[in-house]
Amino acid sequence: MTDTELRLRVGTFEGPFDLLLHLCRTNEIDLAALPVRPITDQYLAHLEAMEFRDLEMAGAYLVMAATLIYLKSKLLVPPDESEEQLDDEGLLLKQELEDRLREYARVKMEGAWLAAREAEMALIWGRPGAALPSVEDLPLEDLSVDWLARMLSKLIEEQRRNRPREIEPNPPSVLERMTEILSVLRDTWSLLFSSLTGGERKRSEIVVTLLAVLELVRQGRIKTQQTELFGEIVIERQAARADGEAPSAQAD
Amino acid sequence: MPKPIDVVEALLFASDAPLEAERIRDVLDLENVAAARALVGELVARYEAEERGLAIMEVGGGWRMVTRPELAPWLVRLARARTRVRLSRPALETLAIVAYKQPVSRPEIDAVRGVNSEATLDNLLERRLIRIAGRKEAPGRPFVYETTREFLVAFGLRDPGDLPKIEGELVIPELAAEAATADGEAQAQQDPGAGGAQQPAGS
Amino acid sequence: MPKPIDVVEALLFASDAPLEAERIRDVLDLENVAAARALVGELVARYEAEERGLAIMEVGGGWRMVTRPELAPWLVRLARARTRVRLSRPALETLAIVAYKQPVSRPEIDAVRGVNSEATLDNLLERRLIRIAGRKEAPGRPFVYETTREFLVAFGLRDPGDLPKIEGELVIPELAAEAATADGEAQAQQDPGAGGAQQPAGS
Repeated sequence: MTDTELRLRVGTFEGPFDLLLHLCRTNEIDLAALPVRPITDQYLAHLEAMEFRDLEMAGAYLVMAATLIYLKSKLLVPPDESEEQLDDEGLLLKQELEDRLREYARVKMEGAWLAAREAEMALIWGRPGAALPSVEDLPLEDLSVDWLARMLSKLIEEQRRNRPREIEPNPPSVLERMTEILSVLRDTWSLLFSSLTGGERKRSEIVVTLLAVLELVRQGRIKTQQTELFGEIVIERQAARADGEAPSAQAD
Repeated sequence: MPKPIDVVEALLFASDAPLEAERIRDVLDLENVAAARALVGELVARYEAEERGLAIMEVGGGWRMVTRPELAPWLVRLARARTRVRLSRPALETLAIVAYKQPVSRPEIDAVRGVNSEATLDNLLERRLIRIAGRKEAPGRPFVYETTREFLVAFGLRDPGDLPKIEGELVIPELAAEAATADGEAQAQQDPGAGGAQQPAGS
Repeated sequence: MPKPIDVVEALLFASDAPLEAERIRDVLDLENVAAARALVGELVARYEAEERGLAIMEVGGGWRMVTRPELAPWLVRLARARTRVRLSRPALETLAIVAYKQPVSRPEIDAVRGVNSEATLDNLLERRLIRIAGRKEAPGRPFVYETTREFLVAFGLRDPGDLPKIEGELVIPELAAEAATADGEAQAQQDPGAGGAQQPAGS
């Protein structure tokens, strides 16, 4: 066991699933029958020994740790060393964890296949660029500069009719983002935090969105909760009744 | 009058992207695509029989003329040949998710990997192995990604359907070896992966 | 073990510049340059005897693999098939802005069109009708785009100055903070997409 531990600490992992998968492999655990208690203990032990590339990566591992601990807390008493019993919710969580773990295992295999393929392809060379006749001798097909000219005229004409358009400042302010979230929530009961930032590539956008969500929670206009396993935040419209109960983010 | 098969050879040589049967038919004024396929087939057979320096490979919906893999050592020595940077493991995993689940959004990819995939996706986009396929009709309308033709070419695939099915309980090969002392069940399960990785380069 | 002549064939194929005898000697570890010349000579003779689609040509102090001159008409047809592009309306609109206003940045193009032009620009970049010309010294340092030589060829222009003269001037709106003070009416322009979106979808 100490030997295994030592080997574990040297390894590098691509994320919490990768680590979990490694623990399962080295202990020959069936992914369809995850023993919660030992796997949680090992995961945590390993986490202590790890160094993280950055905060975000550390966060991903911690979310998994939280999930495992939560799952462990769901084990029914009295605890029998050999048998683990979970309540219904715990079973569902465990099921999802196992599913995701299996899916990740498959992705890892697919990645390995691609790597092997990449290595094979590295052995062959194609032509460095096209050897087709220089395109300038080619007769035109169905492109015409007149189209370009017409397009431009149309744009100029539009500009004459309309006043210059106001350009949306970039990135949006917290206030704008708040309005946006509320307007989305008018049509739907709940939405995922990740989906609010999913299309955005800029970190500043995510920060603005997070601030907007926090402010809306503070104002009691929305509530957030973590129903999903790995830290997904669900945002919900706050019921119209204005009671004193403070909306809270329940993330364990 | 040049023979059609020689014309096809020249077309394959001159083209920098895989050449489709459709295009060969157009250029050669052939009756149908089947005739184009037949011509290419004849050329492929000729190249295989002669076994010289070059080969023709079906990839990305068409055919490409390439050097034979056995000649790689000399081509590496040709100083002008570019060196290729291999993809990192996170990049390969992310690419696998896109390839198998396309079109797929970043939140979905993040969920499978358990970590943020933004930087990795940017890298794959930059290499043109994936591209934005549109937006998902979900709150926030996130971008969805799909693989490109360059992806097919880079990995020597005819089309995305060429990706092997990887199913069931998997045992990572190197760890399977480690665990070999155990019971026979783990042994039996290492096959799907190993089989996938050992597929021939795609004739 | 591959034959040296086949290695030379692969080297010529993969090289992007004429390959000198000297280099062939190095790569193949030949005794001297004469041996390299002899090898290439053998390959040239083989190609000439077979008279297929390709040929080896001595040029610029080295050798190149080329297509046979007689096959030029088919290569022209292939090239023409490749450049024949049917551009969508948004693509033409965007291309017109780049052509007449180059170098121009995406925020500027977006401002003129009133819609996001990212996908359209990607499309034009992919078709090599435009390229990134650098970055603009403005907040965010956005890329600026210009048309390419391929653009000129595709549209039959000698240079960008050849574009038809248009009455009036397309105004690139001032971006970001400076513009905000302009006039109070800006608020009323709530529907920036209208101009772009109302064009008929057809043709």
